[in-house]
Amino acid sequence: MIPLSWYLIFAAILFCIGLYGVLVRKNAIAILMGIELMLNSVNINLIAFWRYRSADGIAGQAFAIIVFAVAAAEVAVGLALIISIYRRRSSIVADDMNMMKW
Amino acid sequence: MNFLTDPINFIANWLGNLLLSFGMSQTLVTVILKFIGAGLVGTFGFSLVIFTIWLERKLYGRIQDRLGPNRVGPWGIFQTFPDMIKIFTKEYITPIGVDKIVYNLAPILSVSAVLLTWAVIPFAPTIVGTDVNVGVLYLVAVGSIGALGIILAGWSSNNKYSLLGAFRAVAQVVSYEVPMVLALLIPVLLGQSMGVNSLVNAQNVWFIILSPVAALIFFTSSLAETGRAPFDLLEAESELVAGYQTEYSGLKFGMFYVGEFLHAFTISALMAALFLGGWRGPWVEQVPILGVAYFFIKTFIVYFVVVLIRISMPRLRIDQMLDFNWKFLTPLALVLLIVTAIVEKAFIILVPSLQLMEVGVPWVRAGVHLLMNIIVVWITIQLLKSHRIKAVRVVAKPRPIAVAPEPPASVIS
Amino acid sequence: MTPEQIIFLIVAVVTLVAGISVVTSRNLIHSALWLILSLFGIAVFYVLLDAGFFAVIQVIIYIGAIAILFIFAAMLTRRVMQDTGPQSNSNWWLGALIALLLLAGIAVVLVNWQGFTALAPELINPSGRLSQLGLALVSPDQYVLPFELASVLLVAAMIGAIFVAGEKKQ
Amino acid sequence: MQSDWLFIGLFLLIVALFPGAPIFLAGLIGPHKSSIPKAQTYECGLETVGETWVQFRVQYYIFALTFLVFDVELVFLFPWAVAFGQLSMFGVLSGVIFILILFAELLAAWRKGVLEWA
Repeated sequence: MIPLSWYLIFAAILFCIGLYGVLVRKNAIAILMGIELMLNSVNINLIAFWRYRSADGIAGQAFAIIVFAVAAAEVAVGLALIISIYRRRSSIVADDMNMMKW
Repeated sequence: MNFLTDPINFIANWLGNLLLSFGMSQTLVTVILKFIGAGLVGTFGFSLVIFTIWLERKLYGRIQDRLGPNRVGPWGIFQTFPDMIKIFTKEYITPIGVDKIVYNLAPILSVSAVLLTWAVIPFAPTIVGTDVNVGVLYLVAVGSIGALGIILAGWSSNNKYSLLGAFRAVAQVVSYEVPMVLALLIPVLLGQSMGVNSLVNAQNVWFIILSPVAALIFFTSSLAETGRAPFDLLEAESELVAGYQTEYSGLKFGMFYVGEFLHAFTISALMAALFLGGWRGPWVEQVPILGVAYFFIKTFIVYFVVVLIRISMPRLRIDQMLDFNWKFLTPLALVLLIVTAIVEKAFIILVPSLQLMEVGVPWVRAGVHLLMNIIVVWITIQLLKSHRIKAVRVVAKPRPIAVAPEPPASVIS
Repeated sequence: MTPEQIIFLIVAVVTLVAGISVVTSRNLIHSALWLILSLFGIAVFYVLLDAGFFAVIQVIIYIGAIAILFIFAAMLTRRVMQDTGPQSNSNWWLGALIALLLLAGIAVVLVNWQGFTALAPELINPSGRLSQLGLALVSPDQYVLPFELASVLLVAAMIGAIFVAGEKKQ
Repeated sequence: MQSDWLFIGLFLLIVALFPGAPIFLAGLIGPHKSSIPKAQTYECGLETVGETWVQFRVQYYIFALTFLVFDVELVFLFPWAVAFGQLSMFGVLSGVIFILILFAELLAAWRKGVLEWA
């Protein structure tokens, strides 16, 4: 049997890897990939807590489904924004996206 | 359980008991049995290709008034073996600039994605790889892995034609997945289960009778997923050389070929299992092994239709293909899903008050569903007719084809 | 070590290595491929957690749709196959430090929690799970509102994304 | 339940081996006579010009996007369909409303001209 702690630690490490990607990568698409990793680690936590804490309920699964929907919406809009910015500025380096500074 | 009626489970039981008597643990025995079962299903699926390639070439030949393969063995039935040996000894040509790992991974992925489907196909009531309770969604998931194989092949080849072909292929495969999933929802709704074997069990009346439109939508869209004629514009020779497989040679190319043929057979098997009642037929309860025969008869009938369509249809253009999907199949499938849901619910409410005989209930249900399907089809045809007249008018507008250029004004004056 | 634990450890290592490759790989397409491997590992975890439905929708949504969207976007925004130059900020060590500190913080909080090493209870009626989820998603006193709102959200996202990404017609 | 997935896991290994092993073996058996002209990118005899990674139409992305949204919503309908026999009238209707939203989405995309290829 696998204790709950294994899943939680795994999800924490994955979340931190994703966070590192978000903070460090220059490319905007790579930043979105980091966000995907973070969302997935959250989902693992949701399902793991459902399984270990309230296996007769359904709340954890319903939450996870909503996270799936939000992740899909986020990716769709995020990538569309990146493509649109690329078309105007020919760059997807996040540091260059400073139009709002002035 | 007896050897003659159900040999596979008989052998499995015997082997399991034998291994247990050797002192192995129950878990290990389960793993070994599952492993053997998986190996058998895989081998079976993979070796089916050898036969279907011959069959398809023969049919292709006969319909084009040729003989087809006829040298090796009776009716050329062993023709595939020399072909296999030949392609096995070919050289791999790896072009400059390919992404090595991805390039080699792609053909493996595209074959395994198709083979994976066979894990949930029920051959007989008791002979099934695994009846996992999300079987139908598993089929969809496996299909999306196939799309991944195509895009990897196109990207890693470092060739413009490959990449363009892969882009087209993914746009096609991905678009047609929408009506396919919608059509799959209808058997799930009618059978109220997602396991493929449970769905076959639920088909007292075949689902093709309950919902012929869903069956047709599923058939068309899964045909498009295989990427064969008339939907073969991902490898349109006249435009894209060979599409995503341009830079592949030797057995790596052969694997794409195997994947395509196997895919065509696999969708026939799925069609038989989900809509044509799978292993259902007379006396199956007493002799489960008969189910295998029924299943394969149905599968081969569907496969024959698949091959006929491939032989007789011209290729679609990409805009036609996408229009057909998004403006015809998807709305139709959505409407059909709503209609089916409402009819089914109404039937569930009304059944107790109808006071039918126990035997009659499934047939009345089928009749009501069939009637609604026919109404949907009729409305669709009416809509299409009015649309077609508009389209004809647009096309028929007189257009100047070759008008002589007017002389410049200066010349006249 | 039970077989389950061995499977868990192997998959965890593969997933984490893939995750690290996602955030460090130079080539954006390679990043996307590592992301696919990592997401597949997570699908295996869902199976280990008795949530087969989530395992398949993980493959369908993430690998079949989102990863392909990533690959398309990467191809639409790049003209060369290889990226030159560093792919990370100059102060990447700061990011790494923040991530490590966060990990340490989470670990401290988790270790002090008493439910940390709980084992999974027996699952009652595992096959009825799916219809229970279906009932919960559309029953008025449970999740019908989030369910419909998720649909509306996706519609809004799609129309917005199309508006943003689409080429303006002259 | 878990043993079903065990089968699929084992099947995954076998299924990767089936095409993988012959490809590997054929690589050992086949000849290795590579030369630079042979390994050129194939473009019907012409030499390649420029980068492989040409600019693509954004339309491909938009189709993939439409697919993603539809796919996510359709997947949510599967639990609803499995539970169909036990649903109340309200449950059935909220599922139907969900499908109608999907339909409206398709019409919106159609009206916006997203579904045109040209």
